[in-house]
Amino acid sequence: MQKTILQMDNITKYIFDEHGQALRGTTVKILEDVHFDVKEAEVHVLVGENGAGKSTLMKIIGGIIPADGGQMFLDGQEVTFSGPRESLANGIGFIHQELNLCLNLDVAQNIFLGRESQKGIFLNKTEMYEKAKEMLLRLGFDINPHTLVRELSTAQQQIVEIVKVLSYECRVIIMDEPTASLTKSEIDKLFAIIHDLRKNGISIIYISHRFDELTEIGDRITVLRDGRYIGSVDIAEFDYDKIISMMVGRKLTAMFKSTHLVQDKVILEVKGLAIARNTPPIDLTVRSGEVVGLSGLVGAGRTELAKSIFGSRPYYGGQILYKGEEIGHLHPHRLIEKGVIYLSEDRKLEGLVLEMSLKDNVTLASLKRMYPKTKINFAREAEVASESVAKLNIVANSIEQLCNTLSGGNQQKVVLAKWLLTTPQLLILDEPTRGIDVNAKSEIYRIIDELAKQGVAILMISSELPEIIGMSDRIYVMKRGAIAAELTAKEDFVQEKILSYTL
Amino acid sequence: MGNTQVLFSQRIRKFVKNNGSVVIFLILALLASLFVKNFFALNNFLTIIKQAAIPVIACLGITLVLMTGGIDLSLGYTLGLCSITVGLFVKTVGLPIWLSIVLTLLVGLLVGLINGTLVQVVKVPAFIVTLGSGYIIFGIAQIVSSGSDVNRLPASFRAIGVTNILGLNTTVLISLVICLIMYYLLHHSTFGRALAAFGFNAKAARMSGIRSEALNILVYMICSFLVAIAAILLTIRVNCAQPTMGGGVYTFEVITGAIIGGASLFGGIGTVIGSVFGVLIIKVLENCINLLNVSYYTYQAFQGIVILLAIIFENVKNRKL
Amino acid sequence: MKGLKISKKSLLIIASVVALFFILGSLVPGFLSMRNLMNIIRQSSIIAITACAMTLVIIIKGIDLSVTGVLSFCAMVNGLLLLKGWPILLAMLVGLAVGTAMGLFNGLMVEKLGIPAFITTLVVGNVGGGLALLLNAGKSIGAFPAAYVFMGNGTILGMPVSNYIMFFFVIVTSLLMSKTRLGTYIYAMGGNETVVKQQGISTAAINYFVYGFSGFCIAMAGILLSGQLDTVHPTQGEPYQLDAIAACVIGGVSMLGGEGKVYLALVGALIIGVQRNVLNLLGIHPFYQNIFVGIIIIVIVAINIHQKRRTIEISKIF
Amino acid sequence: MKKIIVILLTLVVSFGLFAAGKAESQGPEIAFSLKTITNDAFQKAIADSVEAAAKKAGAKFTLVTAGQQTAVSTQVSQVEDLIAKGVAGIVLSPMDSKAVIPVLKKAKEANIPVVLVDQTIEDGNEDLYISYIGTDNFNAGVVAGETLAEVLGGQGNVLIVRGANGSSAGDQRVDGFKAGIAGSAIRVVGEQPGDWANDKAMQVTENMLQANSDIQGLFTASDVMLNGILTALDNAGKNSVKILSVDGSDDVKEMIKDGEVYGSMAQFPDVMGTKAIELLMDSINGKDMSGVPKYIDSGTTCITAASL
Repeated sequence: MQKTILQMDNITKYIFDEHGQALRGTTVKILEDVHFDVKEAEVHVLVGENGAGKSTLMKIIGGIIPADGGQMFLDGQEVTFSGPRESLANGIGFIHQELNLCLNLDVAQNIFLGRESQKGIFLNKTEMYEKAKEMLLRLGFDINPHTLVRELSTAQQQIVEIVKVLSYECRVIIMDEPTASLTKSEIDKLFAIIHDLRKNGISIIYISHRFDELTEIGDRITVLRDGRYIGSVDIAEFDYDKIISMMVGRKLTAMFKSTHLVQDKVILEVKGLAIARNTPPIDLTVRSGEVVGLSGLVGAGRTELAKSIFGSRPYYGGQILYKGEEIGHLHPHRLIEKGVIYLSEDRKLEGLVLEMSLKDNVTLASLKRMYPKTKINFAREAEVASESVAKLNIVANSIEQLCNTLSGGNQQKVVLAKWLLTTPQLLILDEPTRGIDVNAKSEIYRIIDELAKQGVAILMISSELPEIIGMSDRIYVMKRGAIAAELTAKEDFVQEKILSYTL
Repeated sequence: MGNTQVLFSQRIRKFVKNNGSVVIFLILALLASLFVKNFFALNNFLTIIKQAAIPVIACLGITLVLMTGGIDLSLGYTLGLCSITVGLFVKTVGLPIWLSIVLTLLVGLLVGLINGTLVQVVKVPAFIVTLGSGYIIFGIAQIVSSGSDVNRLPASFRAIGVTNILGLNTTVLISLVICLIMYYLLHHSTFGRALAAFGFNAKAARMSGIRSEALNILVYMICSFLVAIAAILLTIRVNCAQPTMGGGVYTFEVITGAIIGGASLFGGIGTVIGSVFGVLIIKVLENCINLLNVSYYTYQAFQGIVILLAIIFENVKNRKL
Repeated sequence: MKGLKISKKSLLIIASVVALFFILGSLVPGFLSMRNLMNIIRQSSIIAITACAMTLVIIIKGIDLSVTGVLSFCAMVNGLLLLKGWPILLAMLVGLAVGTAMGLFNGLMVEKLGIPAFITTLVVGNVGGGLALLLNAGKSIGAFPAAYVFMGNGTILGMPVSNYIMFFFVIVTSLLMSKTRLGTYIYAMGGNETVVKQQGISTAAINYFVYGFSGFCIAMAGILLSGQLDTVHPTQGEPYQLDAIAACVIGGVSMLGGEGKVYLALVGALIIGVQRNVLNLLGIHPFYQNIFVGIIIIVIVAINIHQKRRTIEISKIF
Repeated sequence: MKKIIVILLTLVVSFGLFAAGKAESQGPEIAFSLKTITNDAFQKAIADSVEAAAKKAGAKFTLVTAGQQTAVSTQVSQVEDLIAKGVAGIVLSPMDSKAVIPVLKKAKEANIPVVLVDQTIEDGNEDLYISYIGTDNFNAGVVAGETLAEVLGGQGNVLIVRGANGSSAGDQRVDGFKAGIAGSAIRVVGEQPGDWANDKAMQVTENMLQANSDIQGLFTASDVMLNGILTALDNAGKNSVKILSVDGSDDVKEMIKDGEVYGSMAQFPDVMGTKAIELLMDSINGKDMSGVPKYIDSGTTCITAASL
């Protein structure tokens, strides 16, 4: 029985801003009473749907964000990390999905950044580069430590990250989907490394969606769901369906009412669209009055697909037909005129102008239509804004309130209001209910259904399976930049099934 | 009753917050009237207005640019170029006045087009583009002038700027009209709204169907266009066209005006009233300096400090927000 | 691999400089005369020293537009103190301190208030310019101690003293950038600020150092210039703002930060020096020179940025 | 990177072209260095006369101008370059009375004769140049002062629009003017720098007029600021103000004819040019210059409507 190195109890974290601080007055919990522990020399795999809270939990361990509740023990001592450096000092290394390297520096410089060995006031380069070289070699990689990291392949960059972390004599290493961007052979190499790391008594927390990998390297599996701890299973009694069911145990609430009817007029038709040079062609159709769900893991290419359709991202071959007319590469303003809109997953960066008032945001996308003579009619504007506020029951002290002072749910409603004002006929919704509370969610569902009823075609991207299942008439599942499956029959709308396609 | 008073005081606070420059101006004017001999005189006020009229036009231009989050360091040199251009056309070449003016305005537009394109399309930082283009424009101006300035311009041409209509000369009136147009554009038209949105969050603005690319270039063109107008009027005012008019000092003065007027360096924020009073503040300061017969250099250093305070103040204010 | 690449880059630049020299030598009367070459390097020393610091500033994605003003002001302070009979070193120290202080102030505005570097430096530069004029009512001062003038104008073993100082600055800065932690951090900050923060390195400290150092170098350049002229003129900094930036840009310092070598900036300074010198020898008007430099800056930066954007887009692909 | 190299090479080539274009040489080369000939009719006049005289003397002529009024260091490096180039002689109009001294020393080492025109340098450096040919600025000021005193009947208020601070010529003229009105009851009620620029001059005039509306006379250090000043006075409805200026450019003659300006202290650029070249050629041809006076007054006369 190995001894436990790291233990976390009742960890709670509210939805937080870029500084890791809980948003004012939010009730949305990303983590709730999560338990998690790591034993010596084990590979502990952490699984869960998108938004289950895996990354957040790791960020807390890594000291990047503080927990709002609960304790963390290291070798039985209670610890709190004020920053990544401190957790590193305590022997916990974090290898992020998006690599944290200075592309303009060379390998050795990156490895030793912040603790370069010195001779007098100067760097002791010879020593640094030799050290770096032998470290790389020890992992069986012959990378010249003088190479600029920019010139390395993603895999090699990852190796550099690993070496960097190892050079801190870490006992626990967090790997957040390390294989996401690796080729098969590179993955094998990585696994080899993981194996002998473990041999040397180093524990690894491994986040992954690829079940085939789990059995290969994992010792234990812990499942998170909706920010809650569901349970841990030894790899010995690993059972695919069991894990899946643990992951998707979310019950379908009654908040979905489908009152709309699919018409057979095709609104959007995507033919053989490649969202990147190295991805297979995608075919997809959305009909009038139809809600089409687009499921898949984060990074499966759902957002890229949406943005390619909305003309804010280049694509590589294929056609995008809107009502039978090619709309590829059109500027958003032309698309909006035609009635195509895209509700971004990132409402702060692409959805709202936070510094402007609710009213201004609501009318922003309709300026041209509302005031063809460019003269703003303020009375009319106020009217329109108030109507939207009423229609979507947005909670705000006045239509003049600045959006950065609204709650997430209301911000999202404002964005929605903005788009509805343009009287769209094709709605592309990217994570329309991310990070907003339950009531707001159900209202947004109501609105979507309402729109579909009016004959609007809706393509809804979502990571929440219940949402997808509850709302959609048809479901596409994306995986690594391609359509992995299309589910048409309602009886196929089962969380386990969908999830298994995404993994 | 008390209620309404509360509202009133709120309204005042709001006004002060949004029109800081107006308040500063009033205070300044009051102090000057009290302590500076000869300041409080209708004539002096008229002089200040006349002196402010032209920079105001340029200042409104730079205000737009600042609202996009950019800057135009070539402004002063564009002024010089347009000045000599109009002078040459009107007197040396002897083109009809209307034509000379049109051509000069086109020169302005062209400069703006080039600056804007480099900023928007090639994505070169605005301060680099305009720093470089400033030197280029200055050089070109000197070359076309071939060393000699054009003075004693035809009366018919000068009439455009110096004719007096009820005590105010046409320059001031033109400037007023431009202020009104800009006020409409910025505060009552979709252009202003789009500009603000673009300045705050270019990405969201683009995604909301604002033609950010065109807008950004257009703004630089409007700026240089206004500068060209300012150049023509200034040329008329001093009755002499010379490439050395304006220059870096002028650019700085105009930017100062805009920033004192509350325009934000980070884009999005900027008002016509603010910028107008920003310039008036500068001109009142200059006026006092001269009335008190103080060395001009005191003021030059002073001006820099004023703008620093303005920036810090604005920044702190936004922090609180 | 990396080493090779860099040397190739610098080789190309240096090669073209050599080419420049020979073509010019053959075409421009008196260009290759010893005295003229001495002139060029002495005149370039001012540009080179400012470019030294400018390189660092640009590497951390900043810019310093305060050259003109700070250069004049610090020289004026130093000059007035000299005329008051202060010992040369002491007067210089004060001048340098003033420059450093103004630089630090820039750093403060950038770090604490997040004000764009180009604005705060522009403003501080203007304040400096104003003060330089104010200090002596716009009049120039001169007739400094011989030793001081020697620093600007004298030669040791045939090379101008200014250039010993210039080389000292360039070498020290190069060492700083390539051989010390601080240097590494400065590059790192230009490359990926978050990583630097995560490593617990204070980006604030880096900002203060870089802008402070910039102020220091500018002051040094100003003092050196007043030594060369045996005069402090309140607007003597005029030509050096553009030249300093041009030197960096020509020397291949990337406006996007993270890249640039000090010694290449020196080469850039020499190219500018040569350009001005030649056009003077040919009696070509300075306006053409400025047009020229202006175009070069814009074009090179544009190309540089264009290439970067392409590579970024490619790396973005799914 | 390659592209940058391409640029550098084009740079090289373009120099080549410049050079090729300029590569012609005959006779001794004489260069004239001054601040700028833009917007300064008087400076231009000097330049033209120097050039004409040089050509007549069969010399090759090069004109170098520093560009901006303020770019003192540019002028210095330009002269350094001329010395390096090995010109036969230099005509210099110093932008700063001190800054050029070191470079003049270098010229002396290189045995390149120098003649100063229009502006001189600090006293005590007479060994650095053959002679200084220029208007006696102080005297010009005095005459202007006396003339104005006479016109105004020995009493009244006057304004002064100076040149740029730090310009010796400008200061001397103003000092002279003050000396000229000394003894009369004329008071100087306002004095501001116009920086040799019309717009600046206009603004300070306007503001000074606000401070004291009761003005009979105005003195400006140069014709180049008259346009601005006249407009300012005109706007203030003060057409009766008697204006005296310095330079006597062609423009001002017009103005005097039209009665807008009372008079201007004419300087004689032609004299400066011809005399300077004459001296230079002499010393180039090995004449002994020790006898030449260190200061040659190119003369001034007061142009008024009467004298035209």
